Amino acid sequence: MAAPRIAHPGTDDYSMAELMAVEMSRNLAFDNGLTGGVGTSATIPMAAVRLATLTVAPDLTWFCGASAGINPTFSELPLSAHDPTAFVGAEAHVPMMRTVDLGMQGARWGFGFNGGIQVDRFGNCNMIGIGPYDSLRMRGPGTVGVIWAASMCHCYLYFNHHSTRTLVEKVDYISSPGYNYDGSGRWAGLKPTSTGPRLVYTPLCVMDFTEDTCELRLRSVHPGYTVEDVLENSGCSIVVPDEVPTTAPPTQLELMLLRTQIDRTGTLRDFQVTYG
Amino acid sequence: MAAPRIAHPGTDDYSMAELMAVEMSRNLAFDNGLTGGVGTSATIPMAAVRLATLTVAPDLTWFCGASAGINPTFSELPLSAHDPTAFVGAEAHVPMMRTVDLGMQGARWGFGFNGGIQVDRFGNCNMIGIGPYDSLRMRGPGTVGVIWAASMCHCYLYFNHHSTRTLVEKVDYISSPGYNYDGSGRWAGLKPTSTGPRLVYTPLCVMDFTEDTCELRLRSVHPGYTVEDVLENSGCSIVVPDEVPTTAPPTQLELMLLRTQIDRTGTLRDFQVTYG
Amino acid sequence: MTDQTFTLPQRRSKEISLEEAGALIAQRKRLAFGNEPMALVRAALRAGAEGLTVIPPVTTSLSTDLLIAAGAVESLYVCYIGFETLGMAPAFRRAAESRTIEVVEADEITVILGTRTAAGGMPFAPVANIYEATDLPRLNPDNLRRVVDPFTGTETYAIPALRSEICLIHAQEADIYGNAICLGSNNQEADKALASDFVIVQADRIVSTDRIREQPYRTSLPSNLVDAVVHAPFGNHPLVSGRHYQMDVPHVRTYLSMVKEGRAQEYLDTYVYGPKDEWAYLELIGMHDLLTLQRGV
Amino acid sequence: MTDQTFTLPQRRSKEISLEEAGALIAQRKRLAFGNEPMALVRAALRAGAEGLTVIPPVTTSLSTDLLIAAGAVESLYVCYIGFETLGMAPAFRRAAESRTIEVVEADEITVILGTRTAAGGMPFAPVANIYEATDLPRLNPDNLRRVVDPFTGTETYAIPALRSEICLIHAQEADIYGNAICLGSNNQEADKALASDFVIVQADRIVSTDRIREQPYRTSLPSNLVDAVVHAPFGNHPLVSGRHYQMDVPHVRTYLSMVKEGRAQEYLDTYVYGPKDEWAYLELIGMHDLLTLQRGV
Repeated sequence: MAAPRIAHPGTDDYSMAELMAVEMSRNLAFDNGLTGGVGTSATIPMAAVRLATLTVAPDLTWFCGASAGINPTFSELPLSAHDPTAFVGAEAHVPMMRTVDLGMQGARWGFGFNGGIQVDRFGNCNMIGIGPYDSLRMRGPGTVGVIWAASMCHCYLYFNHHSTRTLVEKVDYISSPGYNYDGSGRWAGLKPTSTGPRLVYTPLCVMDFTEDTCELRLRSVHPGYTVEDVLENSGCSIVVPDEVPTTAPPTQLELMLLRTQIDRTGTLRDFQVTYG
Repeated sequence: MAAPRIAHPGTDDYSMAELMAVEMSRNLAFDNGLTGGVGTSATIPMAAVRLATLTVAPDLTWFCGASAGINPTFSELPLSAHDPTAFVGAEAHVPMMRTVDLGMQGARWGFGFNGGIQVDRFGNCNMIGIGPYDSLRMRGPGTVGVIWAASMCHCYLYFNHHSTRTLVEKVDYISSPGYNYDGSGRWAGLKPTSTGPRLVYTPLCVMDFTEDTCELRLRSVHPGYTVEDVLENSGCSIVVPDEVPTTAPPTQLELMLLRTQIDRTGTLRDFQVTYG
Repeated sequence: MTDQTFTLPQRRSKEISLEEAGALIAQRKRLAFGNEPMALVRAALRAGAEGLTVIPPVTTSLSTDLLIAAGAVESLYVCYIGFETLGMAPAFRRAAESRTIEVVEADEITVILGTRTAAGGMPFAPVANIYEATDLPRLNPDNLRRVVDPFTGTETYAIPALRSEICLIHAQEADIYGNAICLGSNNQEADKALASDFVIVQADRIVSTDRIREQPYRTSLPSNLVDAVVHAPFGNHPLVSGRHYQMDVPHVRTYLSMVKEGRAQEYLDTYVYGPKDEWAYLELIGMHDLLTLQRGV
Repeated sequence: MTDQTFTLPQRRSKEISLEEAGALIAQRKRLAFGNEPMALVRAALRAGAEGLTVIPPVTTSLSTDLLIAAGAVESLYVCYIGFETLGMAPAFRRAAESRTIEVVEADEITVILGTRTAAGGMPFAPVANIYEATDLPRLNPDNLRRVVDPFTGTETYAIPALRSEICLIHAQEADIYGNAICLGSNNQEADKALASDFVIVQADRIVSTDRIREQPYRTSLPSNLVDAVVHAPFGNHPLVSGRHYQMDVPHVRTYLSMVKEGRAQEYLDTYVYGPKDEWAYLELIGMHDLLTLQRGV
């Protein structure tokens, strides 16, 4: 098994983590007016949501993980939403119980960023482990809040690593539900307001899901990489449209806002995302 | 029906409300180390609990009604625990939900001060109304937190008015449970840690309950009044021991603490309690 | 988004007029109070609210009693309604005794835990060992049922989730996006808001979001729990507003006397329907009395 | 009480030594963490704690992993255990894969709502429409059962109340009576405390009650929820303590490497069992490193 390689956008004007944050922020235009949140290992989503509130989604409300701030306005992006400095400049403190309230109510929680140790081509994620349950080859960190994918209106999936082990045909365990393996769409029995994953972000590309069968589909490939790079590093089939655009690089305004208001200490410039 | 008369301790050195507060405070020595609370119309109990923390019960923790303070240290006693100024100098803010938590857990809530529109000789209280339920002669204000008498370790009952209409043989409705009418003691089915009312304070006297059958018993009569005054103004039988002492007047220290640290504006000096 | 102008989009204000708020309330039937927001109550009455089911906070006084005095209440969750040492709630007492309103015989558990249960999206809450020996299960059979704990097999009581169609809350300070600070409260507001379909906050003062950010731990309602904000200076008169002004005790005593004397309509005509809006109400009370109430808070 | 001397009785201090705290923990088996109180974890290990069932906060890292590394954990509620971008929890991973600990496959609902349910004295909590399509009901049959809503007849899931015998919490400031301020947290502490038989708070600083009274809204744990207080300066090292000090990232990386390399015992001997007490631990880390961690918080 080769060591993971660092994803690089083919230019030093911005890092791949910055590109991912900027691209995530753009797609949050869809969520303007909604309430959302980020959880563990959310360095890039934290920056993305904060950027979106400045650009395309001024009416978006978000809670910043375990630091418990609503709409924080930190200028020094921490690595973790668990870091108390992520609370800086918040409008309110949200007790953990309130997050559970929103999750249980479902419709009040618009979106969240979820990850996992595996994702499959129907958007199901696994945080539990790999292998038979009584003899796991790899024990995952646990289901934590990704369960809310069953309840919130929709979710975004993101991975700091893109590989054949991360993107799989079928996850070993479902911690957060995506779509039914039979191609019929959203799993039955969940809240009707909860429509499943919208987009998947990795260090190589952005994916969405086909309208009919809800299978992974390539949406754009990041600068520096090709459709073949994506397919080669994926362990599942991905629908590839005739035209696959390159993910648009950050505009000057996006980069200016990101670097002067959100991430002055360059956390994302130094943040390594990988593939392979 | 004669108009209620103002209870007066036969001296102008202290008011009857001050005497009640001081006597209540002494008996809170029993509650040192416990957590307690006061609710609506609790002018006198508020002063009493605060005085007890200075004198006989330094380890008592209390929450001060709707103002939501724990161990407030106001020096200007408000009329109501609902008044935000009752929060002054608190150690913590206690959300209403926490009160319910303590009530539900039972054993964590040591004592409370309860009242009602009626109390009977077995310590049951009524906040609901008088008369048949489909044609109440008098509609009461509602059960509110007196329900916790079913759950907290024990409670104190207090009344700002002592009359044949307030002290009755049997309440029309039970909002807070005292003891069984058959003389067998505490009602069945409640939390085993919840032992029922300990003492009853009125503008004329202090009462407790007999050890065997848990019936109202005269414990002391306030200065200015006699055993006959109490019985004449009560609508229920009360056990009268051979010796009924006079409620001890406030000591100099008690009055000094009350007037200089708790009630500098003389709320209790002007507070009228009545009988008849 | 234009790179050249550096103009970022503005966040949408949720501020509406008190009259708009009144109209929104009048369109709904199941009303919850987070505390006792008097300006919204008056606005609702001016807008013709009627046939309401009211879920008050654990203790309520004039906000609920005034709605009853105006004949706008059909059904009421009664936990405590009264004026403590100032006396009973006269309109409530009369309406309940004459059975012109329906009463749900509630208590702190019904209201607080029922609201919490709705706020948390749960269908009901199991409750153990509280109601035995009281008359509440008999008087309140629709709200106290039995359920078996699937883990122990023990039977307990259950209370239902208590949702509302609209929730009204008084705040001392709010920004135009809905972040609100309620001072002198015991935090019933957030659960009440979460348990409601539509939330209106009236605020004594509208403040900047920068000021909200100075004390994020004091924000009682984050903006995402609030649908509309109304600027209502002295909006809780004649009741208390923590740290802002005292209860206007003489005014409240006047109300109590008038209703007891059968002059509720006169009070309503003078103080609710007479003034063309809330500014006229405040003129009626007068600057001298209002500013004097700010003493000693 | 003597009228002459004006001497009032003193309130009882709840302060105990870290060693006493360790002994109290070692006497119990069912342990909950309100956050990640490292000094108490080290004290518990020095006192020989073992056979523990651990209920961590929603996200946990070193506090739980170190207990596992030391072989003190028998059973663990797993919601999230890991070091986020620094890596997986190595002792947990090894123990879980080799099945030397029992895992309860939990999630935020199991832990937060289960704790809230216990805190509120309720036997269980009904939960609707969440677990379908996930593997959690299958992997966690003891904690997810079915119950019928007595008001609607609808079947929902139920989760049990999650109580503990002892609960450990890190605070930045506490007074000797137990009033405690937890900075940089999301308020899991109070429910965890209410759901426990015995609560120990370790505090970076012991402050006066007058200082607690300056900001009563910031008191995370009022004194009546706390049974014992331990003065533990830098007590959360090498983890973060909000507004007080940063995570000691190099130290944490050292821990992760050593455990991954099979040198867990060496880490434990050096940093837990080696130092005779917590002062010796702090000496080992050194004043330079500790005070430098106070930058930029």
